[in-house]
Amino acid sequence: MRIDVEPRRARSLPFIIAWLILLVLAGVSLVTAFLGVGVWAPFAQFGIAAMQAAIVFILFMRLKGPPSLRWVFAITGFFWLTFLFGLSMTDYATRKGWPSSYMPTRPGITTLNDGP
Amino acid sequence: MYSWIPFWPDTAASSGHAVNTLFAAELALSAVIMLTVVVMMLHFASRYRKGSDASRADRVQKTWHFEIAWTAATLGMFLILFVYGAQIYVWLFRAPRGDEEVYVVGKQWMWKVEHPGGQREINAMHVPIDKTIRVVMASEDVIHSFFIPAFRLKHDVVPGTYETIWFKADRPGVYRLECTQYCGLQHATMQGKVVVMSGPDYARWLTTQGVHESMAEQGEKLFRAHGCSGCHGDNSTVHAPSLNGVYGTFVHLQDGSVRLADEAYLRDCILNPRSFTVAGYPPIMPDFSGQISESDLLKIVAYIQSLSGKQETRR
Amino acid sequence: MTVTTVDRAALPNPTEEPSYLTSENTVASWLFTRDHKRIALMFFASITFFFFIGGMAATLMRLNLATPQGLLQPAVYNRMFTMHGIIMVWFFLIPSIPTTFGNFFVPLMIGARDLAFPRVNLASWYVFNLSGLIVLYSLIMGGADTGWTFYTPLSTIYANGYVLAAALAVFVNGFSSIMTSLNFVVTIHRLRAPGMTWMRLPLFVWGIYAVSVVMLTATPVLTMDTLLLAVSRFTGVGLFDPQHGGDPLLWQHMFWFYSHPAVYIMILPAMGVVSEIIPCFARRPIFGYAGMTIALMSISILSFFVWAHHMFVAGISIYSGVVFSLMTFFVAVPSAIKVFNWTVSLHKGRITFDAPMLYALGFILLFTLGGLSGMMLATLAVDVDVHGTYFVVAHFHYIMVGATVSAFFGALHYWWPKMTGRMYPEMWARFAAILTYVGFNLTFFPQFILGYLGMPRRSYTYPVDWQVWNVLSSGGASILAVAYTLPLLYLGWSLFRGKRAPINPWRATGLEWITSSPPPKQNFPHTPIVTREPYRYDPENGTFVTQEGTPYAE
Amino acid sequence: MPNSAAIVPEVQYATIKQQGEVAQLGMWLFLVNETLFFGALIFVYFIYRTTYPHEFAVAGKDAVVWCGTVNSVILLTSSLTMVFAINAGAQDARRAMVVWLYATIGLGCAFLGIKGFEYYLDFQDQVVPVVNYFAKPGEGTAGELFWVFYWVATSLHAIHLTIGIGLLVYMLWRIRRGEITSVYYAPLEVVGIFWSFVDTVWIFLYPCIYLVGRS
Repeated sequence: MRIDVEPRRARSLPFIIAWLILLVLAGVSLVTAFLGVGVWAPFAQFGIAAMQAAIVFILFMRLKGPPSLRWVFAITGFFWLTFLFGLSMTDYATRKGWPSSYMPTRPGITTLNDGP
Repeated sequence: MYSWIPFWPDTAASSGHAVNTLFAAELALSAVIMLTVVVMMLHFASRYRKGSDASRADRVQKTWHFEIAWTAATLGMFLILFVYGAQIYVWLFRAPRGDEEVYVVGKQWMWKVEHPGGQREINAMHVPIDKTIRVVMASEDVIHSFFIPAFRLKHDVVPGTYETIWFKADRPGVYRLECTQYCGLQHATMQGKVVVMSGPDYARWLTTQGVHESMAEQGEKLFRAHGCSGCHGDNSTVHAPSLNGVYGTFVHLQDGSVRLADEAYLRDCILNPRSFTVAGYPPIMPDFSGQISESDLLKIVAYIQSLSGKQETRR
Repeated sequence: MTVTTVDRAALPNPTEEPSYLTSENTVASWLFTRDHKRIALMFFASITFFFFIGGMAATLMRLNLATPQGLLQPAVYNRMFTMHGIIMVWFFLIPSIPTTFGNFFVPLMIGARDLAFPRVNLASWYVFNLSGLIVLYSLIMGGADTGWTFYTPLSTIYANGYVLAAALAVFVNGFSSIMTSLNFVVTIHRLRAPGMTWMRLPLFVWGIYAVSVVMLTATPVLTMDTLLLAVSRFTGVGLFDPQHGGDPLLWQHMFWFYSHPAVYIMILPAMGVVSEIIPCFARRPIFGYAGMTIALMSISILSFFVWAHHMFVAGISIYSGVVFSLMTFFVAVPSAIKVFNWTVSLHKGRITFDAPMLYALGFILLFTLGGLSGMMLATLAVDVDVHGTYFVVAHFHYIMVGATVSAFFGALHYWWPKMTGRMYPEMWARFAAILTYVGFNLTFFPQFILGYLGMPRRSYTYPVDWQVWNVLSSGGASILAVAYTLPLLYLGWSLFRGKRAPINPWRATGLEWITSSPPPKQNFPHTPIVTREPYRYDPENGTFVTQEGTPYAE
Repeated sequence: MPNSAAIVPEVQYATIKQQGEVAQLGMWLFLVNETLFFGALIFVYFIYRTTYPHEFAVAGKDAVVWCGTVNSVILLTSSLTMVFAINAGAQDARRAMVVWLYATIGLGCAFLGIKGFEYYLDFQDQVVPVVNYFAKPGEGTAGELFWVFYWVATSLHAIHLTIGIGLLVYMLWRIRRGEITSVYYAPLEVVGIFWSFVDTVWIFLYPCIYLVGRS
């Protein structure tokens, strides 16, 4: 099916289908929370959230179609967030004294090394 | 080594000498670069001033050769500096076991220093020469920064955790001790002195401080008073991990992670035990956050350390 | 600069159309204007006001530090340096060049009639002044006492001053930055005149573009950070308080995620200004135009990779320190390229030393010195030593005041004829430029020495053996104060008595110089068509070609 | 079309088409900023959740999951009605456009209503930090961090949604004045982009708040 998001030519059906997919995804996300899949549940839930966001961005916010500059702008925010998350992880993942039990401290990282 | 230079601060520790050399190298490099820029600019400015009749023909057109050469040269120099600086940094901030330990608590607006033997000082720190001193620091309120200019050594003291640094002083004398992180009204007066003494002098100084209980002994009393010994004591029937010999070993936690039992870990365990449940033990320990002051905590930690026998006997 | 031959560029203005200054004269026509030029002037008034407020705080501080005993109460001193930092950073340096010269000249330089969203532009000014009122409230009530960095838990729990108001001012100020930068990015993308390709943009426009990208992506993180700070302080929840499980370093991470790029927010437009002035007064094309644009854009992205170099000793993991140190050296490379290019841009020129050029040359020297000290601070082990001392204070003043404010004054003199239609008195201006340079170095070079000796920053007192350096610094500051006040006087004078400015007094190539001085309300009588890259000066034959392609003899 | 004088482009634009396109670009650029704004909040959440997974699991159980889920459905639906409104406007179906806009406003208000009710339930559950808070066993001091995040995030989202509703009302007003027609409907598109973005924010907040510690 060709999806046209340009408002003058857009038909309703693709949007309704997208909306249904969004609702189903929300349901799946809800279910994962009660399944008891442990540490993987957040990954599933945020993965689903990302998919939902992609659908909303591309169809409902009409990212599809020209001008391509909108793609650049749409991605920039998320791209910059990876700087914030990624580079601060160099600290949080390895800082001693920060109770970071979620990310196991490897034995190699010690404070009691035997001197210079 | 650099004492002949005016405006050069005292240097009195191994860390200071390491940083000195690096700083001098950077100073020389900076001078060369600055001079290059100044000479180029002055030369061009006078030679090609409006009134001069120097030839303006054949301006440099191909820019990429110059730019790539210049970029590569700076990048190469920067990488050398980076490696050099990072090496010393890692060396400075990974504290070895140390011959002596000193405990420092920063609070608005003073440095409280406590020696393992129980000797206490305020805004002063006496240390022996040529010994590796391990400094364990805590803050009772805001962020402070522990700075000894003559040792070129500084570390912030963040509340909520222990920071550990070390030094090895090599020249007797009295040096400045400062706080370099703005910590409130009297930040400027949160200063003191570091007294580096010869071994015998230091021993004599320790004895003149009056008879004190050692930190570990004080810690043992607190250990009982807060009821820790009820579960962690030798005769306890409660299923709690024994603390004998735990300091400096690796502890396996319930969630599968492995932690080194250093001072910061012991502190976290006391204050927030649920996050550090040891594998195979029930999570029954109450948390003590907000109930024990930083200096008391240090004493309890010192006591637990003393149980491991890896530290020298106190006093 | 003397004009040897008479041509159209040197003729007085064609008088058919009233200028943007005189087209309407009511107060409402200013307060509700949508003209980017008027908004630029209104911003200019606002930031000049804050510059002098911040400057007064600095004066009090240097007065206090002239003697070890000091003059002010400790509490007053602490509040003064805090307010000096907050006002100078957010109310002068960050908005300075973009909101005034950016607002005024970006549309002119790209051949547009206005910015893309004029109402948003005006709103930005109002929001800026609202935040200014809040910061003035905080100042008048007694000021905040946390340092401009608002480190937690000092700022959330322990400080007594009007921290909430100051944080709120920073929060609101962020919206102004965002609105201004958003406008620039869209305008530069979409409203360029025919023929104005990216590689024909003047470097000032590139600088403003780069800075807008940084502002747009860094500011929201600070906005959220200050919001959380305000929530913590107002309600007492411990988001950054270790007693409640919070992490004080998280505040610092987010703060510096903004505030390190903020340093580039201050310096990038200044680089753009200098890249305009140098080719114009050296009468030759800029050396390595493409390299300059690449350097600007790479700085604007790399600036986000280096923030934790403010935290090397703050208790972050040492691995993190090593990573951020490496990144910091990378970001220094494009800056080094730029210094090299500016200097070589003097080669085989036909150089005149008018005031803008003096400011620009001063910029290069101060920026180089500031940059070299930055290289030392990027080196981990040296940072361990000098972090938190006056060495750092001297370093960032070299960049932020030495370089940026020099460029600001350079831009002010360079574009003054276009903005007001009047020439400034050249001799006074040269004198002020040289005085700035002397006063600045006298103020801040001793602080490098003080810092290496170990004087901690933000201290109201110091041991007596450091007094020599502090007196030198205070003495320099008084010279600097004169040098910064002088332009206010003679520029004010020139508004009424100055010589009428010709269309193109500097005989420069940009589009802003093809319209009358001051420009008409809609900038250009006709939409310009660009056929040339900028800076087509020819020192060999003494000619130049504007971006429209019109050749002129000197 | 009525009142065609209203759709002359502003001086800086060559055509009305360009003006519309630039307006949309401006909104997208504003969303860069919004993404980072909410992203920074989620960053704080991420740091604390990875640090205190158990405490967050205990604290998160008190979030009213049915409210969150119903609100998710409402917001996703409102994005759809918003798209229908724009499509109708572009295809010269003015009446449908107005109806769909009212539907969108209605859904937005429904969201806010449920949110308000949820706040009431939260107050009953004693999960309002500082004001009315009871720390359950096992959540330590970090449980409060979760709830601070909850209140900051949901109230910021609600503010954004309220602004969105305000913009929609403004659009209705402009439609009445005949400024938005099938010739020039860019303002409506701009508002639509904003509206769907607020929806997207909720998509990410939902797992952060309601799906913690359920199993």
